[in-house]
Amino acid sequence: MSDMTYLEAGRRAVIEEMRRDERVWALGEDLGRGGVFGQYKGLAEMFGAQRVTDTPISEACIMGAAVGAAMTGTRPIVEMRFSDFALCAIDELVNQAAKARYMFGGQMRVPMVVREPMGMWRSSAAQHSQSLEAWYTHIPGLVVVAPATPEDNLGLLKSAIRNDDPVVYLEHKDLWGLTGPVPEGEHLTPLGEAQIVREGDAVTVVTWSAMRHRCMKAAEALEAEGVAIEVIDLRTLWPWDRDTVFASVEKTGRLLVVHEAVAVSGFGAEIAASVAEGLHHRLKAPVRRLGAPRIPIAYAPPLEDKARVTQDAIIDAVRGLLASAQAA
Amino acid sequence: MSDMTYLEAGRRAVIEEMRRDERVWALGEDLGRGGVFGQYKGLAEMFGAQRVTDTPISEACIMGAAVGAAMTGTRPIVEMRFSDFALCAIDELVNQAAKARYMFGGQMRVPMVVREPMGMWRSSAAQHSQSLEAWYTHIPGLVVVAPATPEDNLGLLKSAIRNDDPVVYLEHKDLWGLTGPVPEGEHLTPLGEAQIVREGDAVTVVTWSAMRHRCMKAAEALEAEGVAIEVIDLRTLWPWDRDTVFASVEKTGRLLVVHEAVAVSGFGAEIAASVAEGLHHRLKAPVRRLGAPRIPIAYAPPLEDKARVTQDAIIDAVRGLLASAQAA
Amino acid sequence: MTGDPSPVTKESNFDRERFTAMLDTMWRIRAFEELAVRSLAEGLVLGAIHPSIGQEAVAAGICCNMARDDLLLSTHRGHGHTLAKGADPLAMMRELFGRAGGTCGGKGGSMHIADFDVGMLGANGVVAANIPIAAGAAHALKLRGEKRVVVCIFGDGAINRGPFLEGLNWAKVFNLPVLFVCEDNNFSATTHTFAMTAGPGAAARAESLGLPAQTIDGNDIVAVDSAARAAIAALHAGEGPRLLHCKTYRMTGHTAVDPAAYRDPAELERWRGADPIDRLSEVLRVAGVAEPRIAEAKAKAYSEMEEIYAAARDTGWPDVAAAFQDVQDLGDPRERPFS
Amino acid sequence: MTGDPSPVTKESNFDRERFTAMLDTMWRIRAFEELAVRSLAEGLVLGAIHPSIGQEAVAAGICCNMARDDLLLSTHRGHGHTLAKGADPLAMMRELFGRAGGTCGGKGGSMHIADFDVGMLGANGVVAANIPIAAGAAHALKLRGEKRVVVCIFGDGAINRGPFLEGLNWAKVFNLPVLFVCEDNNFSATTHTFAMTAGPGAAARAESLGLPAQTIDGNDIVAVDSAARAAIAALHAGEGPRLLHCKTYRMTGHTAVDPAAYRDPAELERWRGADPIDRLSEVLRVAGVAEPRIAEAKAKAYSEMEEIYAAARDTGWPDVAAAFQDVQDLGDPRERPFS
Ligand SMILES: Cc1ncc(C[n+]2csc(CCOP(=O)(O)OP(=O)(O)O)c2C)c(N)n1
Ligand SMILES: Cc1ncc(C[n+]2csc(CCOP(=O)(O)OP(=O)(O)O)c2C)c(N)n1
Ligand SMILES: [Mg+2]
Ligand SMILES: [Mg+2]
Repeated sequence: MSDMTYLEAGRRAVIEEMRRDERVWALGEDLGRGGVFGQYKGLAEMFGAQRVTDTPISEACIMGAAVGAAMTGTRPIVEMRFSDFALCAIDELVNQAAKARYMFGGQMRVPMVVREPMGMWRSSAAQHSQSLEAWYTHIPGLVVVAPATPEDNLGLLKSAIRNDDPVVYLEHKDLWGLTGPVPEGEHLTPLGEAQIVREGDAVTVVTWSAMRHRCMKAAEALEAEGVAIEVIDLRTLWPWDRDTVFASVEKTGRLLVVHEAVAVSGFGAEIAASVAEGLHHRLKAPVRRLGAPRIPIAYAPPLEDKARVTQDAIIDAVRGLLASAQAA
Repeated sequence: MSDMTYLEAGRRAVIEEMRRDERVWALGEDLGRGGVFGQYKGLAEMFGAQRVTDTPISEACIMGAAVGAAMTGTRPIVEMRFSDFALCAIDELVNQAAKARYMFGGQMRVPMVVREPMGMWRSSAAQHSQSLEAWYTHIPGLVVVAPATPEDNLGLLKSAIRNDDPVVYLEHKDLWGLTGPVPEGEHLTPLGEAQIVREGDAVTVVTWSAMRHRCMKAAEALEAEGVAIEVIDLRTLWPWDRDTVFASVEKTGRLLVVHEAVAVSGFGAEIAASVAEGLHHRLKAPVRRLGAPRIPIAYAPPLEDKARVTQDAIIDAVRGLLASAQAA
Repeated sequence: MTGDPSPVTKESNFDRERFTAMLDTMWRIRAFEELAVRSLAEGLVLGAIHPSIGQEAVAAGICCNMARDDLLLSTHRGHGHTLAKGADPLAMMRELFGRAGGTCGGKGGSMHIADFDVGMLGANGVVAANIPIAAGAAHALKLRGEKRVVVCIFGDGAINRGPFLEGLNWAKVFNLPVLFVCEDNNFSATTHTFAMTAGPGAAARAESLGLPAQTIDGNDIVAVDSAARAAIAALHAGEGPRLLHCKTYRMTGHTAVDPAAYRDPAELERWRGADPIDRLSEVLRVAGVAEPRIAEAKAKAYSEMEEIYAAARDTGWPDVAAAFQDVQDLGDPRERPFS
Repeated sequence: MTGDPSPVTKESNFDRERFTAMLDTMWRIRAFEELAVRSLAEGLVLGAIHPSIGQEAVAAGICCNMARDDLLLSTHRGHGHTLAKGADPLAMMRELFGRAGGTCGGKGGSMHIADFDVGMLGANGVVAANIPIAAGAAHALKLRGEKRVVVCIFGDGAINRGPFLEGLNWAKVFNLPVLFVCEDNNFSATTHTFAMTAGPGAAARAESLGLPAQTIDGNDIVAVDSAARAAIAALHAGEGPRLLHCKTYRMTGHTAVDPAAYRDPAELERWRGADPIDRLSEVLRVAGVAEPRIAEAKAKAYSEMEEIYAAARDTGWPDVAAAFQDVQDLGDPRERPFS
């Protein structure tokens, strides 16, 4: 294990997979200068401008070209810069990449990874802060991944690049600088497996991406009160790890889902509804979701903060679940 | 009351609102010849080619131009032809139309209606059959409407055109030919109000769009077994009528949500999760959702049918809810 | 009806074999389309179809210049392109009928026919969507150092969608081996495309992006063939992307059920007089090809397609298990919270 | 640095007042931008900002030809355009600081500044997104039979996005009163735009769509002014949309924190020598404007902006209730299953 940032871990994943498989290449705006966040720093020098290629500001064509290139024996890594800009390439992702294999009767595959840095970042306002992971989980043909730690950004991105179907890979902009231990050698995190980050018996808290860390802080605060919550980082949103979540809820009898995205029709709804359907009679309290209110994200910090799920809100939600249990 | 098709009712709504308010106009491909389904038949002759305008095949610009026109004192009705093609204009709808009022601090409004004929239609395959209403309910700034009857297509479309914020208006392609009674005079259906289509005490079945009719058939079949289900047509998906749904579930103690869209992360998840959160202790059985499996929609009927929610599936689900109630 | 049919005489070094084979191809397309239309009326074809009747010279004239492993991308009006690229018409008809053994196993239908074995990377239900995909396929060929080329055919309506600009700009910036073919049949569904198109059109737009472009009579297969041959040679020479604007005419409605009441009957008549099959037949006569051979092209095509029609009709439905296959390897597509 | 600065002498009927006022505007933009950059370093500006230092001649030269109720659409690099259109710099600075009284009440920030009272319909965080919106605004003006015009400014990188094609085609097809201005500062973020742009660029693309287009020296405000005046007159004459390609140079990094290490320092030096403010000052001297008046333009601008800076700094945060206002009238934006 050595310490590494979340950004550096993603960079290392790309380097290792490009070394391993010459069919892998990356395309996106400004990649020749390392990309907007530096995730590709030095890669053009390492692999040449053909394999780490700058592109015009043409999101639709970046995505569409990747689909054609994936059908033609290569494995593109698409850089969308901000997940918000992927909205300029939705036909290419949803109508083309996600459906081609099926529509064409399995004649080919579309092995591509779409990197979409997402989430809130101080004062980035409504068009540079969105979290739309729920959309992608709704689309047949897409795998959806959202790493929360340096170790997982290494292991999941490598696995995503090796996956033979399109993967929407959602890194969180606020985590780029996060430092953490990363294994030395070859490290692959299997897609579809959640991680129990902290064991507990009071409440099962399911989360992913940046919210994992806020949930862990809440867990520490609650521990002082003698409340031990179990924190599960889903890591892969589609397919999500039902077994791990269900096993945990069978143990705790209580579910709280926490995500940064708008709560209404967020992916938390799918998890909460699934648990309510499958484990109703095992629940000691109603399932609960925590997400953003249904508002665009504002620029001024006091307004922007209204769209944030806070540590206090998580703690209150857990207390509420324990209280309502008595009520039941 | 006089009988009228769902298509004709929508056409009448546009005619009445264009007569009433000269700021209203419609834009889309082939509108001069009535539009691809004939929803605009004769309107160009009635109101002139300027107010019922043909457009190039430029979905992004159709949507974007409507945003600019809505900011500049007109009230555009955008015709997207198939909801699948709206995926070519998502930045314009989600990053621009939905956020402009908020981002600009309420300096203006964006009064536009985006008509997106949706849903399965015999053998239209993966790119002409999608139901993506859940996506829009997740986006702050958007109102989402899905009429199921001629009367509601008249009343809801008129209300949508009068609404001062963007409305995604999802007509179902399979309902164009449906005939039903429609009031003679001015008829407005308020946005945000569900309709209890059939009263019952056994199970609350929440649905919308074409599925309303399949649920009603199931209700008749179940009546023969002495089971009376309450069928609620949501009509407006955002904001949805929580009060009506919650009141019904308090009465029945059982919820089944039925929609045509993919079940995973469909809008049924939001309703099921909300009810599970709010009425857990009143539930006699777990909440349930019925939707499509997570597969693209195929062309060949036997494969296409696998993506359909059938009347039998609805009946089985109701029976299951009643059975599991005993189990509880 | 731009340009004059190229001068051909008994003496000219005109390749009779080659063009007689093209006549065969054109008749096969015409016969396939007519049968598809008939089959729709009979309820055998299940979804919308967009016939290419009257546009056969573009499909035949372009594709006869492509190697089997060159890549073709087409549109919703793609039966002719697919046949000309060498796909099996029985598999295609089965696809239209939604039967087992269809090119896509019955999952795609007319708007999603693809046959990767012959380098046909798919029709597309979304106008202009194949333009960036074609650029990407060519990008991959370049990365892999392959000598193959890509041809992307789209309609006149497609040039008003953003992906047209993005795809052509991309192909030129990366100097990719892709030939863009605008198959201009005058219509975008029920709209006369010129009324919604600013400026002179496809060729001028391509040239403004630095792509050499040429506008030709798309009903003159001799012209289409020579323009395509020259363009594809240029691709092989590494000269970068080009565009061909082929002016032809849609002799049917937009779909098989569209009566096209919006069109001037005189216009249709004029174009009937320029039927690409008649024009090639005449050229062959002038070139001295025997009448029976010319007649045989038609007869063979219709008998072939009648057999195919019967065989497709007698094929069963696909195995329903396929509904849940080839979605994605991870996750259970049956995933349904409850059922 | 295309074209020569237009010849001006003491004698020529050169409008000294007009151009001296433009010098005032240019200095106000320069001073505003420099203060915004300083304020970012001080932590007062909260999000990314994209300075327009070196590009002031485009903002000032275009906007001085617009009436207050003409409509302007801008980009993420829009401070200069917004100021030149007549917005209150204090409200703008407050917006950058996220304070009460900002143009958007602190909700938008630098990339979403808008001031509908002066016809400024917004910057935009999405490259090229304002092009269709501008076409639509002009479409509405036409439908309403108004005489106003629309100007849409975008960068050189925006011409490679689909909405550029769709919006220009639309404006021409409907003959709309909109002037498209490509403010070409050589860069798309860290990329030299020419390397990602096929063909000669904005003007050629516009001409291929039937829009009259002109390429001018964007650092020569005399040239920008006359080209803009002529173009806007043509709009008023109902001659349809046009495009101006203004060649200028981004003297800062892409954002205020970008050191632009990727750029050749010599290139920057060359362009520093063509600073649009220096060039206009020289023209005014030649035209006989007194030195003190020229110096005053700068001094006044900086003192104005220093006051604004102080006033903005001393303004409080917006009322948090605003976070839930102006989302949409229907539905409760607080809607949160649980909290
Ligand atoms: C993005 C998109 N918009 C609209 C449609 C509906 N549509 C299908 S074909 C067609 C006309 C296309 O015209 P053209 O590109 O000239 O092709 P043609 O049908 O003439 O072969 C339209 C508008 C679509 N399939 N995709
Ligand atoms: C659709 C989209 N893609 C990418 C970006 C990220 N981005 C912001 S500014 C910029 C460069 C734009 O270059 P140009 O249009 O020339 O404007 P300039 O910054 O030079 O003023 C990019 C790529 C964006 N905002 N929107
Ligand atoms: Mg056409
Ligand atoms: Mg630029």
